[in-house]
Amino acid sequence: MNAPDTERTLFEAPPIAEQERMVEAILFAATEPVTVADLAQRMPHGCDPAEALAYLRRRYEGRGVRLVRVGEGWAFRTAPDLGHLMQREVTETRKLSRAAIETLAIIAYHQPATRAEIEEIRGVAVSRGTVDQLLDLGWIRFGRRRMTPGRPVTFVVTEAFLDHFGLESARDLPGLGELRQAGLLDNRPLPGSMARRDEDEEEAPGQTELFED
Amino acid sequence: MNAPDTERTLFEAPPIAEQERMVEAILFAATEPVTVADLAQRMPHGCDPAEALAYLRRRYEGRGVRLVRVGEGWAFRTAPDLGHLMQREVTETRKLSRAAIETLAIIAYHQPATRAEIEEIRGVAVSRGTVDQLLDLGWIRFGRRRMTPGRPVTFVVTEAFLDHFGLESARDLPGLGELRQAGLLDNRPLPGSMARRDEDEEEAPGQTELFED
Amino acid sequence: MAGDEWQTELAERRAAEALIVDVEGFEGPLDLLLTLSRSQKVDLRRISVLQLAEQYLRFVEEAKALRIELAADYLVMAAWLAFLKSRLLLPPDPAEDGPSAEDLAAHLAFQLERLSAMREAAARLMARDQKGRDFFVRGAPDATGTLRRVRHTASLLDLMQAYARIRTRDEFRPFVMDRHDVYTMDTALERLRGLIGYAGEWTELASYLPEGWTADPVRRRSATAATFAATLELAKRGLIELRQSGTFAPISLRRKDP
Repeated sequence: MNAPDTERTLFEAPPIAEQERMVEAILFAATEPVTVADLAQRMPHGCDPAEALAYLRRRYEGRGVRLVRVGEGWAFRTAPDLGHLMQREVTETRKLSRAAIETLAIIAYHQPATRAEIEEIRGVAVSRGTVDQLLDLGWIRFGRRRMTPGRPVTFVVTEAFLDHFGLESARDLPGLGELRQAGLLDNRPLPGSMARRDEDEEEAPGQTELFED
Repeated sequence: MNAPDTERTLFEAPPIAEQERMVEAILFAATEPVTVADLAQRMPHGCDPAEALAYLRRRYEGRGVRLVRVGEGWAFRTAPDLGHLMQREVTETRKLSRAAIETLAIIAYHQPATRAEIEEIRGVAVSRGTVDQLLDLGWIRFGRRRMTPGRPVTFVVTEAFLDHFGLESARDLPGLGELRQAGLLDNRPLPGSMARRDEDEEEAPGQTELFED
Repeated sequence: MAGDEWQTELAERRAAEALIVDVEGFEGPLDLLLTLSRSQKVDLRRISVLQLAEQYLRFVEEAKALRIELAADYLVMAAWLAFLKSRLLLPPDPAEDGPSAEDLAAHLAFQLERLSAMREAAARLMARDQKGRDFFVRGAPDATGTLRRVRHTASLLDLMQAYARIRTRDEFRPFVMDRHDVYTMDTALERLRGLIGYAGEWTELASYLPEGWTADPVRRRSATAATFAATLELAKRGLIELRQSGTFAPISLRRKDP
């Protein structure tokens, strides 16, 4: 109940080993990822949570639990290769429809993505329940509106999505680089006049005039 | 996903370091303390959980979390000297009442909105408690007075509101068409005109009587 | 040779029939095209769009022969592919502007490749280690020494659903009806201002309710709320005084002499 090193040092930060222990305790106790800013707020003045995190991460390399980065936050998670031991803890998740999985992937890889873009890629209308289900899971949220005619809303993936799929950031999506390089993440309109007015991209400001009256 | 060491060894137990990892992961993910017998059952044949536990316990000595015995079982616990870091304000989040969320939605979509306008749209009187709560939360604030008879005050949403709901501006709120597309519109027509007696402001139970016949 | 061709065609027809039986399983014409394109057994980048268009049109013909009704978007795609096919077969007309048949074909190939790529990406995503299935969070987070504080919250979804609920209601109800049964505070204020001049004695709030607003409980409630709010406003301005002898007791008011 006494905190010899931490309470005494009003002007001096505790040694880094002690800071590491603190970060360890805080992250162990939390189920949700904790940001560096959050850690700093909870630790004594003058601490350097980022450095402590780096030490801690190294310490847990190869262990049964790992320190992982989730978006802006950090969290302990069990090592995936030991998942088979955890049958008892498995939470049954609602099975996603094929449409929902594809819609999720399109949003993740193309984000921010408008509904029209999702439909363009899949070649079918996005059903009412699909987006609802993904919003409900907390895996997608509304992003900024497109600054194009009609100002359509966009969808982006959330930190909960990253956490669920063990991704540090959306940049770490599998195969993202290859897809981008192959031009498969481009929003190429159908040649000719079929391009929809609400769909020009900000990245192609030249195009906009083309569709203006 | 694959467990090279554990699956291969049908007759030979995995090395003790591997067993230690397993115990670590199981104890981390468990909701209750786990007994040695329980561990043995969950680990591959031939494992020695008691020995693995002993190693693990030593490993966590002096760390931010410790491996402790709880009754018959074992569990991770925060090191007692770091308990002060756990003095965390756990904010219990409660959903806003239906009256409050509807009032907030109307202000967000129609701002600046007067109380009379909110009542007109909701079809029921807005209790003082509801507005106070929203003001308290810092999600709405007083806007300019209307230049109409009575000079009624108006309400607008705040920066904190935008922050909480992850919006750049109130203009980013999805429109009615988009809500419908996303499947968020409950298209059930309401039978009768004002059959909404179930909807008075729950927050002000005292008031209800006043308006009851 | 002719026999071979016939054999191939027969096989294709059989395949097409199998597809038709399964037409419910396709998520739109692009999905069907992607499936058809697999029969060409080439990289999607080297796909023959002409051949694919023919395969698709044959599929639609088969469906017609079998009297299977195809959704409109399948027919729209068929019309477009028929147009594309004719453009691909005819020599380009120099007088015609707009995109060339090759551009259109290339775009279709791009769409198929992109769809296929997103399918694979989706499969890779779902094959990742997932929380709650392959890796786990701390099962028993420490709750020692926590200060509980209640915070009210709502998600954007709640907000939008609430708004959607209100707005949908309006769609099914004439808007004037609302006005009819809602007594606004502004109206109450106007009315009270005219009346308080006479209120030298303590008078019950209920007696200030306007005519025609006391019988119907809904209207009565609205009028009471508005009138009450208006009295608060007037009290704040120092024009009247309010009195209530106890919780839930009737509220009385009188003019406050300056």
